[in-house]
Amino acid sequence: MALRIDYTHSLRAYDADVRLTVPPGETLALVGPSGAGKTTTLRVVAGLVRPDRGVVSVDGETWLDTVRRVDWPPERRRVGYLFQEYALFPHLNVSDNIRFGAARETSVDELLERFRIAPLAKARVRDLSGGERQRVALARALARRPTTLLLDEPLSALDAHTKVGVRVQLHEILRDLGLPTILVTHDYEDAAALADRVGVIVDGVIVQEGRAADLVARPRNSFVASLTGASLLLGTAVAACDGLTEIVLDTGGSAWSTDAETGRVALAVQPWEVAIGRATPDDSSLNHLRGAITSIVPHSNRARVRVGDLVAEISASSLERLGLQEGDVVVASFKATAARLLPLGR
Amino acid sequence: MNTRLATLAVALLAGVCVAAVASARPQANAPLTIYAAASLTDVFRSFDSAQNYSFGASNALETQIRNGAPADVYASAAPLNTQRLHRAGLVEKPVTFTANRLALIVPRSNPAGIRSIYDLRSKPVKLVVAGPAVPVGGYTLTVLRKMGLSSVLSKVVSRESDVRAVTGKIALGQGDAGFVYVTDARAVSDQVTVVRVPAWAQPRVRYEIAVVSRSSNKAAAQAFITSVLSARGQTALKNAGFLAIPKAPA
Amino acid sequence: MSLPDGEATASESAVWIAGAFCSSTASGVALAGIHVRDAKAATENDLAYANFGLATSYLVADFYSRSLEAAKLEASTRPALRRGRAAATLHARELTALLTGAGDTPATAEDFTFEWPVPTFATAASIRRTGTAVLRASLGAYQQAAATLTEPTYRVLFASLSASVAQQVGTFTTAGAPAEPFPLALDLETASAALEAFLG
Amino acid sequence: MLVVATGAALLFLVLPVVAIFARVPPDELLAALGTDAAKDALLVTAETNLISMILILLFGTPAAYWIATRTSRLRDAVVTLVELPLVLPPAVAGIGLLAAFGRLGLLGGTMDTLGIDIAFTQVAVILAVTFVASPFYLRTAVAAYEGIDPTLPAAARTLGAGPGRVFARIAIPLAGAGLGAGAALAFARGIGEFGATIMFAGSLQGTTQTLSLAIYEQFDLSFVVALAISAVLVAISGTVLLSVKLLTRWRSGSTTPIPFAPTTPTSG
Repeated sequence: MALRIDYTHSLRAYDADVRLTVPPGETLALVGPSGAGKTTTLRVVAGLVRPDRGVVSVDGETWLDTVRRVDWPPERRRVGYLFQEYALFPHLNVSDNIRFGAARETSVDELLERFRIAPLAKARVRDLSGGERQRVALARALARRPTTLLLDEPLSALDAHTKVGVRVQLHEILRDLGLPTILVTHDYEDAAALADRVGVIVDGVIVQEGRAADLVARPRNSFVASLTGASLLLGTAVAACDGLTEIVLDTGGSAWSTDAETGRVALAVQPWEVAIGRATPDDSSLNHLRGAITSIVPHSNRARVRVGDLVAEISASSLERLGLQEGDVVVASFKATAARLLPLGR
Repeated sequence: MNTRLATLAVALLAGVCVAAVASARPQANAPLTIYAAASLTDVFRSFDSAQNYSFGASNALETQIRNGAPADVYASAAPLNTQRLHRAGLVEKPVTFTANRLALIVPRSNPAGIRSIYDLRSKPVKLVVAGPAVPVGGYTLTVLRKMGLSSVLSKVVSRESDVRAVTGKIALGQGDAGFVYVTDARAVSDQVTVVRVPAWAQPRVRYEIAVVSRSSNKAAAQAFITSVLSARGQTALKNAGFLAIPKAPA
Repeated sequence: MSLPDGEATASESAVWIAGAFCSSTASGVALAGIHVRDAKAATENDLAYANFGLATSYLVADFYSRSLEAAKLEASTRPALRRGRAAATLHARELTALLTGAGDTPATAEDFTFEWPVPTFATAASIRRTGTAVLRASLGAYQQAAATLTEPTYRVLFASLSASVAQQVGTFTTAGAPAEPFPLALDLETASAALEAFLG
Repeated sequence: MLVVATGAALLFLVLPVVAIFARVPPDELLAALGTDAAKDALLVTAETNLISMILILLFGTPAAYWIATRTSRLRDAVVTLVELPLVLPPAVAGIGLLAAFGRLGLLGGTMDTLGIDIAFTQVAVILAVTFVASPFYLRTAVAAYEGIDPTLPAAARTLGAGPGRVFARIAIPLAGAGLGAGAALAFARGIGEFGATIMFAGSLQGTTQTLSLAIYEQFDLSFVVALAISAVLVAISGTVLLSVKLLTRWRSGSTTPIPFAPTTPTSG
């Protein structure tokens, strides 16, 4: 049931060149800036876009092979495509929407029950909430008994409040289905929460692919790092002694990392690795940056405090304890082991 | 903003009034507006191109004059229209200024193979005539009645609004045969063949012309009529195939 | 209508003409008696013949006038020509009455411009030839009408017209000329085509 | 000052229409409608325009969809071609039809050999009406199809619907109101057609004389009948205009994507 994709396609701004394999039961998240070729990849799999060259196959069934001139039209490819704004048919009610592509053996009522939208069966699409729309769209896609799932920004159309709840439900659904799934999002957190593996795509090329945690731990370049939420401090690696590399920061001062790098580098540190204190703590962290707090943003049950280029994630309680306000001058500290050095330009 | 709009509107209004006054004030050589029967289109234009002409079916022009059309001279292809307007006081004393004859024209290709008028009865034919209210339409009915051929009217495929429309339909080969004046036939002689209507069956075609009572330029209008009746006018008409002014009937 | 003075002339043709003449006057007189009362039953075809007859009558009258002016025929024929013209004019008046009775507006002499070929009245022979041709054509039509029209009074009128024209044909057949067979009845179309050349 | 100007404009536009009804007492108008000329014209107009509308809808609906789904360059070229008859004065349309379908026209010969003779027949009227009215429908239909959110047909395809089913079950229902408005506009233009018809089909009561042609002929014969027929035309066109307004207002609610949550436009 594995989904294999290998295509090249020249777009206006760049030439996409994507190779992906999604084993059955696994969900791959494609993350990247808008216009990076995320949706194009979904459309190539669904047959809505015909790439210049490429092969798409699911469980050995070849849907596209430009060399052997195989190109199944979308209606023949058993794909479950969840569009970004769900693309529900406004002139049909909920059950008719689901019944539209339903396979013979599908029981629409069973789907309505499963997605808890049975009472909405006769409702007009325009009267549904965001969350309800998403469930209807999913039910509609699954009614076709697809062999692969393609989700385009499934959560971006939801307001922050419903998003968290829906994300948990979606994760469960994807796990139960056991279909090879590609999920497109611009939000790394959603990717990490929903997918087994994450592929970072920039200008049509997969820059790095791997488990969510690996990308955080060993980002291939500064872009991947910042994408995973790390703060970046630019500087030049000057000297290294007994396992520590000193980086002279462009903004002045120095920082140390356990990574070995030379030349222009970007120092990446994850928010949860950064501590905030009124004064320099006397713990083992080597790096201390004094600066004024420029913003404090609540982040589910934690808080993100920005000091200069650094973003720290601290618990709500410590925020209270320190009584931090925007504009207070504080010291942000982090250990050398938490500082990753990424050569610039690679 | 409002003041500018207001001045614009006033200027516009003034312009309109000036134009209206100008047209009302009689100017010596201002072109006359002449309402004339469609069959006079070519001859009048070549005879006196200085005037403004409105050619059409005499009955349509009559109705327009009845509804106050700004004409100076009215020339109709049948006394009926001019006399009616005269009785209504809308035109002054009409005078006969020429005559015409009817002819049956068929396209050069002659799809229906019409050689004589009587063929209309014996052969299937798409006959095009002018409407009964149009002078040439009325004359057509007279000819058919005189020749005992009124049954042929069942073969009419279209009643046109004026004689030029009939001529056009036949010249373009759409219709098989059509009744028009001999003068119209002459104008499209390269596209149609003429089948003579026997002289004994010809209707009494009298063209009449008159000054329109409401004309703001009666002197010029009368001068035009005089020129039409003059030798120069009559020669122009004769050259176009019109007949001499018949003596008043005994 | 006063009786003609019956000048008898010695020449044989004169006698021949005189004979032809008497009966035509007689028929002429009889003619006047027939008044058409009930014209409504007349069909279009009846009226078509009447219209045609009217035109030919004017044509014939005009022919006689010009023949008289040309004075190419023997003096003795002049009375016959005058009588012929009178008969034609009478026919025209009768047909006009007939048509008016039927609600038609008949043509008048002014409506016709007769176009005789130039040499027609130049010689006696051509006058006789044209005369015979014109009369035979109209006679043909009249006979057809007399035989086929629907309205009885029209048939009777055309019968007498035929008789009258038949005599006039005699006017132009000189003695000794091969007697042409009596003209057959002509339908309106053929008759009309025959006279069209002269009717302008 | 503005009020005066608009007042004058409105008066000028409304007066002729009102005059048609006001000038002659209604019972006379109704009586005049009873005349053969009016009844025949009404029948001819109904028959010819009904068939024309069927032709326009039958061919126009898929054609407009084809145009709407082409690449922009090709689409623009075809649309301009389609809109050409719109700008042609009717008389020119008449000449064009004669030049193409007349007996001496381009197809005249072939039609003759095939034994088809449409001169002065209702077929000619239908051709004329269809020629002048179809652009109104096509243009509006293309716009209606383009108003559909493109992800909807794409979604339908991924749900297993072939192009045909997408056209029938998604495109037409969603563009429905627009198509209806287009049809109404075409119908209004069709019944008012005069120039092309009188030139190409001629005017014979009972066969080719439509309402507008009847008005023209009755204009001299009987002004009241002409008025009566004009009143009928005004009534028909009025209702059509009203339906177009209603349809377009209803349409704007149904095809555009339903804006419900703040969305961050991301694509690609």
